[in-house]
Amino acid sequence: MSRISPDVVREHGLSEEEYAKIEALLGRAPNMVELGVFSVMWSEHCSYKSTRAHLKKLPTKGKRVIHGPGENAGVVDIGDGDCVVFKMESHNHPSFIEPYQGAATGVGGILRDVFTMGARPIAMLDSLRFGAPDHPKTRSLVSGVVAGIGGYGNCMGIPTVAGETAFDESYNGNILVNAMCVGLAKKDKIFLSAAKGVGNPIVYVGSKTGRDGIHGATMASAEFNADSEEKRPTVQVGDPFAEKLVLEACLELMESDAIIAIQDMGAAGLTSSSSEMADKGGVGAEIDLDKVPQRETNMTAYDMMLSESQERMLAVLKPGREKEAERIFKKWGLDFSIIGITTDTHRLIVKHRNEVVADMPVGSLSDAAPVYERPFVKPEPAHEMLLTDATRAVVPSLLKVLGSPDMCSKRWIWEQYDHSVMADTVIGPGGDAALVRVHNTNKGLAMTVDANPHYCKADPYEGAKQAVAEAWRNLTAVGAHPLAVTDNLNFGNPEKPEIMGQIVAAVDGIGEACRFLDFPVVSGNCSLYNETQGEGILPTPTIGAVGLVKDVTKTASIPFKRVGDAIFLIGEVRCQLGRSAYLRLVESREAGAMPPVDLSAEKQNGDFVRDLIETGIVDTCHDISDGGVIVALAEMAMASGVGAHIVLPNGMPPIPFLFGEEQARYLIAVPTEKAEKILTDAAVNGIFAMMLGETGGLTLRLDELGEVSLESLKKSHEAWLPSYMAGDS
Amino acid sequence: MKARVFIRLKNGVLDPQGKAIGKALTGLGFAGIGEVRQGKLIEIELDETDEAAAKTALTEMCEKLLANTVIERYEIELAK
Amino acid sequence: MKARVFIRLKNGVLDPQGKAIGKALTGLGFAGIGEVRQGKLIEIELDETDEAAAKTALTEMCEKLLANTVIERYEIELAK
Amino acid sequence: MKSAVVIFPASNCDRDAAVALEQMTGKKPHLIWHADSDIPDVDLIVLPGGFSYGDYLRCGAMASQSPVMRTVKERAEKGVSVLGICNGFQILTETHLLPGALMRNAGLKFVCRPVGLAVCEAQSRFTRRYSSGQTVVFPVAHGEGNYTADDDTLKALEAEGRIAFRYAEGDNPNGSAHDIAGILNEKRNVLGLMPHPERVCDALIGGTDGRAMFESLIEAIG
Ligand SMILES: Nc1ncnc2c1ncn2[C@@H]1O[C@H](COP(=O)(O)OP(=O)(O)O)[C@@H](O)[C@H]1O
Ligand SMILES: [Mg+2]
Repeated sequence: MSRISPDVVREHGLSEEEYAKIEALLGRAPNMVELGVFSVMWSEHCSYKSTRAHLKKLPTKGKRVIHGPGENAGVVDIGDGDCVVFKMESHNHPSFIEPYQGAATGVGGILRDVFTMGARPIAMLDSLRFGAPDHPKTRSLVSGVVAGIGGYGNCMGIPTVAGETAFDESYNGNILVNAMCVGLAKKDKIFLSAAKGVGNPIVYVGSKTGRDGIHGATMASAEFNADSEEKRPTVQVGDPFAEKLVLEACLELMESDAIIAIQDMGAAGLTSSSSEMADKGGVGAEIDLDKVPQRETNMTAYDMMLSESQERMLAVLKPGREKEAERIFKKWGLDFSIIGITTDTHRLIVKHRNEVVADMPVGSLSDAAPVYERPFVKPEPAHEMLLTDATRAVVPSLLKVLGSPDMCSKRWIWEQYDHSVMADTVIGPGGDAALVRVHNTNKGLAMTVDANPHYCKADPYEGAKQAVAEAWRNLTAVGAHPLAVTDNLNFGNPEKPEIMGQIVAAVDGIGEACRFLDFPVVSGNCSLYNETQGEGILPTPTIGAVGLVKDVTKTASIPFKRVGDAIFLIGEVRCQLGRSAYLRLVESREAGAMPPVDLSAEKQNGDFVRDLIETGIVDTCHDISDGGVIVALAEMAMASGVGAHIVLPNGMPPIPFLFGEEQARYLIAVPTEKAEKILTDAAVNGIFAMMLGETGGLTLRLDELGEVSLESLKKSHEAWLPSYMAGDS
Repeated sequence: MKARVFIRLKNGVLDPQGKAIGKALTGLGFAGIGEVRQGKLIEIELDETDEAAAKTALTEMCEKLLANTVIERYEIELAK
Repeated sequence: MKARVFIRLKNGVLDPQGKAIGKALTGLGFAGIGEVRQGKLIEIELDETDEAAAKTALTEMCEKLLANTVIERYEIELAK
Repeated sequence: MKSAVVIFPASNCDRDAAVALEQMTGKKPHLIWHADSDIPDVDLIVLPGGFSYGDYLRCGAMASQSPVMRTVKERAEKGVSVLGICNGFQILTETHLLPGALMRNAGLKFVCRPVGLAVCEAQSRFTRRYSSGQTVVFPVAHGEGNYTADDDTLKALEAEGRIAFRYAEGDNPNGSAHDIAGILNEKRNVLGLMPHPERVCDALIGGTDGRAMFESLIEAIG
């Protein structure tokens, strides 16, 4: 066997100290297979070595939480014996290298995380960040990523119901593709990954193993440099057809009680699934690689242990149930093979061609993985409140903001996603949160993904808090009770103290907001080293969240429903423009403090609005986020084809009033006879409410500040993306 | 001049379409079907009359647009 | 034996994909691009060793599954 | 009316179709696995939407060869009603129960959105509860719905009143010839259409314009 040189260790992304630790754990030098296994299991992607210490600070418990982080996905009780199962995951690096397949396999991976738990996936969401529109790669990345997400999700028959899409040059060489999956399971039918018990068969199901994506996990943990395009590792290709069969077969087998533990083969495939299952179950595992269904000839043990071939699952069955399981997988035309057994040795023993090719204590791969308290510097946020009395004309500024790459309609994207399959989508893309009915019931699940990296750049702590608050607000705006959160922490190189400082601040910010709002984090993912040639991306902690609607007939949505409704602003006006979309897109500057996040105002205003929706008083609601009051109003008008007439309160400076992005705010519209009640209820509850005007006409009319037709609003809102993608701009 | 460009998945890259076609053929009762791979055939009419120049242009087209060289390889054939 | 099956759209059937490729090539600055058509290339490994028998089998595969003869025509090539 | 929904590997609107059928007829449809060649005695067979066999090779091509389709063909020839929605329509053309073919959308992209449809033929068991010329809204969700046929076929479809639905003017999402969204066979007992009537049987999730199709069938068949 070839000796392991320091070069080989380095190529595996392991430091000298880490290598020494491996030798100590094994009591000898590792062989190549073992080195490969350690390198993926100890990669940032699998071990969370830079973030583990900080992630511990997040609140993960709550009345309704059944399983928090640590399982394949979070599980939250929604009553009546049902639970919602969800998680978000990134596929940033693979999507940059091969956008279609990278994004598609990202969707495939997160779907498996959810159905592994016994849940039927019911919705997908996607959070996308691309480079500057004029960067030569951007257009083809957008087109490939969107086609890939649609290609996989559409084939699976799972509606993609919401998402977000933005552009910034910091993502030029490092796009972000985060996908979230939401599933439904029965509370008494949740499947976990702990392989408890000795002597139980370990079975491999799904597609065959090839040499796909070997070292994908280590790649996801390494910075890109100019020649990574040359050293392209074999890209994984997704097969959604196979995945659909795996999904149906797994759910069919899960109807029985044959499964002890089950886990998908994601990053570091067979290695991580077998060792994690054994470790969690407190047992050992013995695996015979000759039994692994193989797609290619002459695969080595190293290849098989590190392959990231898609659409594969590993399960531990109760002894004697193999035939029953095999029958189901064969019916669906899938490979099924008993490849090993659980043991009492607490070791992962791998055999190939009658030889032991790896023998490691299972704990050494996970618990003993290194944890780093990386040095960090605390970010210094800007504190200056920007109260600029911008005096630009309102209408041209509004058209500019609405027509910008970040704020324009993303219809071109979501029309490529089947968002109505499964026939339960009550609110699809275009809403504040999507709303999906719980099949065969009157309940609904609201869901959203949110991040504002421009805020986070100004202030990672407040910015991350804001993302949680906005997600909470988006759920509330459709009348949902926010349940829990999943997060995806996308950052640069954690070995740089400034970046580590962003990570620490963001985790603290998320923690504070989630604690205050009783909005526990039940799953998540970290994607670090998002850097190209030393330049990191904007800090992008992305929040995915789910809420519960008790009665899907009592919700609110963005479009105005009637002519003559009174429009109210709920929440305070501070007229500050710091870090606003207006400043960035109209005045081309990013300055000042981001709008502060007052969590108690957030909660108070949100509870007030939700109550109005639940009692059926309000059916039209939009939260106010980037772009401020005027953009929210324009979106409500465009969505309905009903205009509005707005009168600014006396003395308000127009631009800061209309474009300021103060948090904790909503716009609602109600028939005039209910207007009085809104004002008195608000006063009683100590909530700031202001009547802005009324719905009607085919324009947005602001008296002396100008008037603009819905048609021109729509034109500028809808035009940019299709014309950009057609290559016209 | 007329050119044919064949685009195939690189060896070792999973070809779900080919796999499914192979299974279907076997299912239809055809015996002895081994591996099946599906690729693309792109036929291009060119004004260019010089073979060498055409080949250079076609290679560039493949690299830039027609093939995704991360997972695909291409082959160019000029019609005589 | 190895066989290549080419599947092309019949003449007269509109090929939006080919058109889009042609447009994109011209957009990339390639001059003198005429008509572009996209078809499929299916490569099949067969146990069969007799050429005539292979051809018969392949023709049947095309008629039954590989080509939709309403819009497509096929061509079979056996590797020597 | 007794009905059946066929499930191919990677069908994904089978449940949607079954839910709509049960809601409209009060009876659960039979669910038929593609590998079974036996279908119980039913009045309506639905081929649902989805991506049978991953839509690999050509949409509907592999499904058209499955054992169950032989039976569907026999039943169709005997006059049993067959409704193919989206992927089901593609399977029906691949099986030659309906003429023509469905090609890649002219825009080369998958498209999911509500589209306006004109009911062109209200004289069929699938459409009698609509009125001729009425405009309805169904969602489409497909990548290959671009209907193509030779001129003679198109002429025959027009002349024989077999174009059941056309995309409303200016709303053709895929480039279909003659704006065709759905067609009938000669005997008018087989309908294939790209838009999804089963997704518009419930006001809460997008409208109720699809209900009349099921009501038509119930009225015609009993
Ligand atoms: N990539 C995408 N996929 C699906 N839906 C998207 C995508 N990008 C944007 N959307 C939809 O467009 C709408 C506007 O997005 P956004 O401005 O981010 O909403 P909000 O400000 O309420 O968070 C939302 O309904 C969102 O779901
Ligand atoms: Mg919102």
